[in-house]
Amino acid sequence: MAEEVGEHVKLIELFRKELEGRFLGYEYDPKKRALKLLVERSALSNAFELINRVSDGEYHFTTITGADLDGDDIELTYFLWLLPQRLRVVIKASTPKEDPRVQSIVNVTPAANLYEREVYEMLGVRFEGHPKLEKLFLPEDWPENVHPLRRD
Amino acid sequence: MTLPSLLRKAWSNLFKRPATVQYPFKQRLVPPPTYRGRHVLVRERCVGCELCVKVCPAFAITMTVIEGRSLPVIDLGKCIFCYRCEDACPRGAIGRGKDFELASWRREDLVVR
Amino acid sequence: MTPRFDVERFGILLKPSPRHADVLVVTGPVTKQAAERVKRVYEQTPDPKFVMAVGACSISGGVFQKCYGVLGGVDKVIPVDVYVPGCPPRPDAIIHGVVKLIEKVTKGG
Amino acid sequence: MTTVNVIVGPVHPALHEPERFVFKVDGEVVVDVEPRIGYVHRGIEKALTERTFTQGLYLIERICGICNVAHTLTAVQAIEDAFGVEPPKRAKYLRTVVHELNRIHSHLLLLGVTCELIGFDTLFMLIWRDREAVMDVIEMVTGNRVTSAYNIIGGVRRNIRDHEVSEIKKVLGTIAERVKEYKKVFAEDPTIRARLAGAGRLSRAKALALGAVGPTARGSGVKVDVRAEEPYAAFDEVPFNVVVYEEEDSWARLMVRVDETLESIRIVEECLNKMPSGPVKVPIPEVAPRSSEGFSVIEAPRGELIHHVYTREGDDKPLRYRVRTPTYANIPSACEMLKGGYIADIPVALVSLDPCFSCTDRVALVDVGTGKRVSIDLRTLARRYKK
Repeated sequence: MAEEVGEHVKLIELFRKELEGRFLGYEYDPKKRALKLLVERSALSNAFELINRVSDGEYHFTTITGADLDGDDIELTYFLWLLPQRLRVVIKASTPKEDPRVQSIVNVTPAANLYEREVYEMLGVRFEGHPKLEKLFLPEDWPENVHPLRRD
Repeated sequence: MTLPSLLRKAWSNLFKRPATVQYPFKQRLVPPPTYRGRHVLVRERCVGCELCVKVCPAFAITMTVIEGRSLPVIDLGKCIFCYRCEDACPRGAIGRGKDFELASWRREDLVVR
Repeated sequence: MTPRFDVERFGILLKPSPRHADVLVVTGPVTKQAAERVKRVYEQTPDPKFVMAVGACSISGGVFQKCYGVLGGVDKVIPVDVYVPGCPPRPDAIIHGVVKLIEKVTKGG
Repeated sequence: MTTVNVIVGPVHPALHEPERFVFKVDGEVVVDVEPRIGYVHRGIEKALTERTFTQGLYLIERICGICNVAHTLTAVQAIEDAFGVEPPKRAKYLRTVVHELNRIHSHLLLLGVTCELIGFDTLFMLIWRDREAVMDVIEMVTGNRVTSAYNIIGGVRRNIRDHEVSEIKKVLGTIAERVKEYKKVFAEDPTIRARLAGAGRLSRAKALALGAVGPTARGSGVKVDVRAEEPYAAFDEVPFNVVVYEEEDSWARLMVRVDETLESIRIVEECLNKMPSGPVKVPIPEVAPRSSEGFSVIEAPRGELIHHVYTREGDDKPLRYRVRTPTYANIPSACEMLKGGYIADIPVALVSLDPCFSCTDRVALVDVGTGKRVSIDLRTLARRYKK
């Protein structure tokens, strides 16, 4: 168990060192072996580069959840599974509803392609640097700028 | 698979019971006792509390006035047979049934009252 | 069609196109996107034609009522001859529906 | 180089589900693939936020008819996570039993469909015959063949009885024997090997980068299985092997499923032997006891499935409900494995994913475009309802 506990501590240390002020906090659930990391939206692609580095590319990208909660922000949650560390990593970032823009991570993680498109479609978050940010699920005649999962 | 073993299989299968069920003309199928089929409503027990209406995930139950009392009516065309209503009913007025042969020519026939 | 439940016993065959078919079987809820297509397929089917709605979804929308993409039951779009409730119906219930349909056909429905 | 666009779908005999792929082909070789999904999208995630937790559970169950147990299991675990309640131990074991029974039937279904697709109808009939026995067991335990409505928040709905336990063991015993026989056929039969080996290649690196899940990843040598990595329900107490094949092709993906069926049978038997006594459900609050979020990841028959739920204190509906289904995660891999292959390999490669596009669009038991073509409808009927 000793070195397993070390893995999440190491990752937190790395995030703290590399992202400095853009790393906002963490939460660790030992029962589920899940590590939640909060980062600024401008640090997302750096965060994924770090993940890439620590796991040597051996990670499984699960999904992105976009959630329009009651506040002024849209919360994005990235789920990852690190194979060598055997660790569930949850990266959270939020973006204001007024100006929903974040960096795309497709160049680091190709698996994120469809999920970013979906979040864009459902919530209108623009992923900057995404190669093809188009509609995925909704019919072709769906009006622009209407995003079904927005609260307004 | 080798030819001899295939032939042996084919030969032995000749004497087995066919897998096809001769429903409905020669054989009736009886679902297990746990099966969720057409509901059985016991009118005497109903107190009209409408709990079943609230829990129904398919909005299939409506309260209708029958013989001067407000009683639940289940639209089988909407019902998804989850039996949530049976769980919710405090008086046991909605019971299990095994009847699954519910097909009908008319939409209006698909009700349990 | 499958080892245990076989409707080919009643002389029913699968056809690759609605133009070769007599009976249309609808098994899902009709979405707004699909409604127009369902109508078109119905028109393509030669007379006499019959429609079976199998399952709560195709009869009324079932659990999908009140979803934004769902129109409701198939009978809002095309006429239905036999309704088979259940979610999903047992295979034998579907066969029972088929038998009902055959009854209707022989009576000149 | 001139390429031709070949459009497959949304209604196509090889797909069984309404999706469209545009293949750019050069001669017989596929150069590029562009998927268009969403033909059966109807906004389940939105609808879920308008229903109470318990009502939503039945809608979640109908996201996918085949792996409905996996969906409800994930949902109840996610909601329990958000609520902060813990189900009793016996319920966890029962959930595992039904979950694995569901996996057995799902894998047998896919193996049968593949056999039919490559023209091996005898094996198709044999496998589906055995599948019926599994369906009967599921019906006996849960009350319905397909949509079992078994898992509820805080436990399971019904207890299991002793005679049911012995019946399950008896049925699974015969099925295990038969599946071993089929395994021999799948492994050695020259027609199956000739048709499947080498078709739809997906390298390990690509599988990782594109986020492949489930048997698709394990057929490419990626050892990911949520049951082993993040044990849920009773998997932390039931030992089993993670099946991995290194061949990276359609055949490997099928073999993963054959072996997993055997593993699942063992898991069910183990669970039944170890079944602890006690209650099967705990009372849960009607409304969310706290503002929180919960997520749950499980290994559905088709791969990793995740549900993510936000709750608000005092609200009986979820604030946001997110479902990411396995097939959705496998679409990029599907496109990748078709590239460079022959057009004739498309159906084989696609079916080896066990695609379930209804899941992807988050809708339920929907058939091909709702009654578009009789053939497909009856086939879907056979596939979906005759289970």
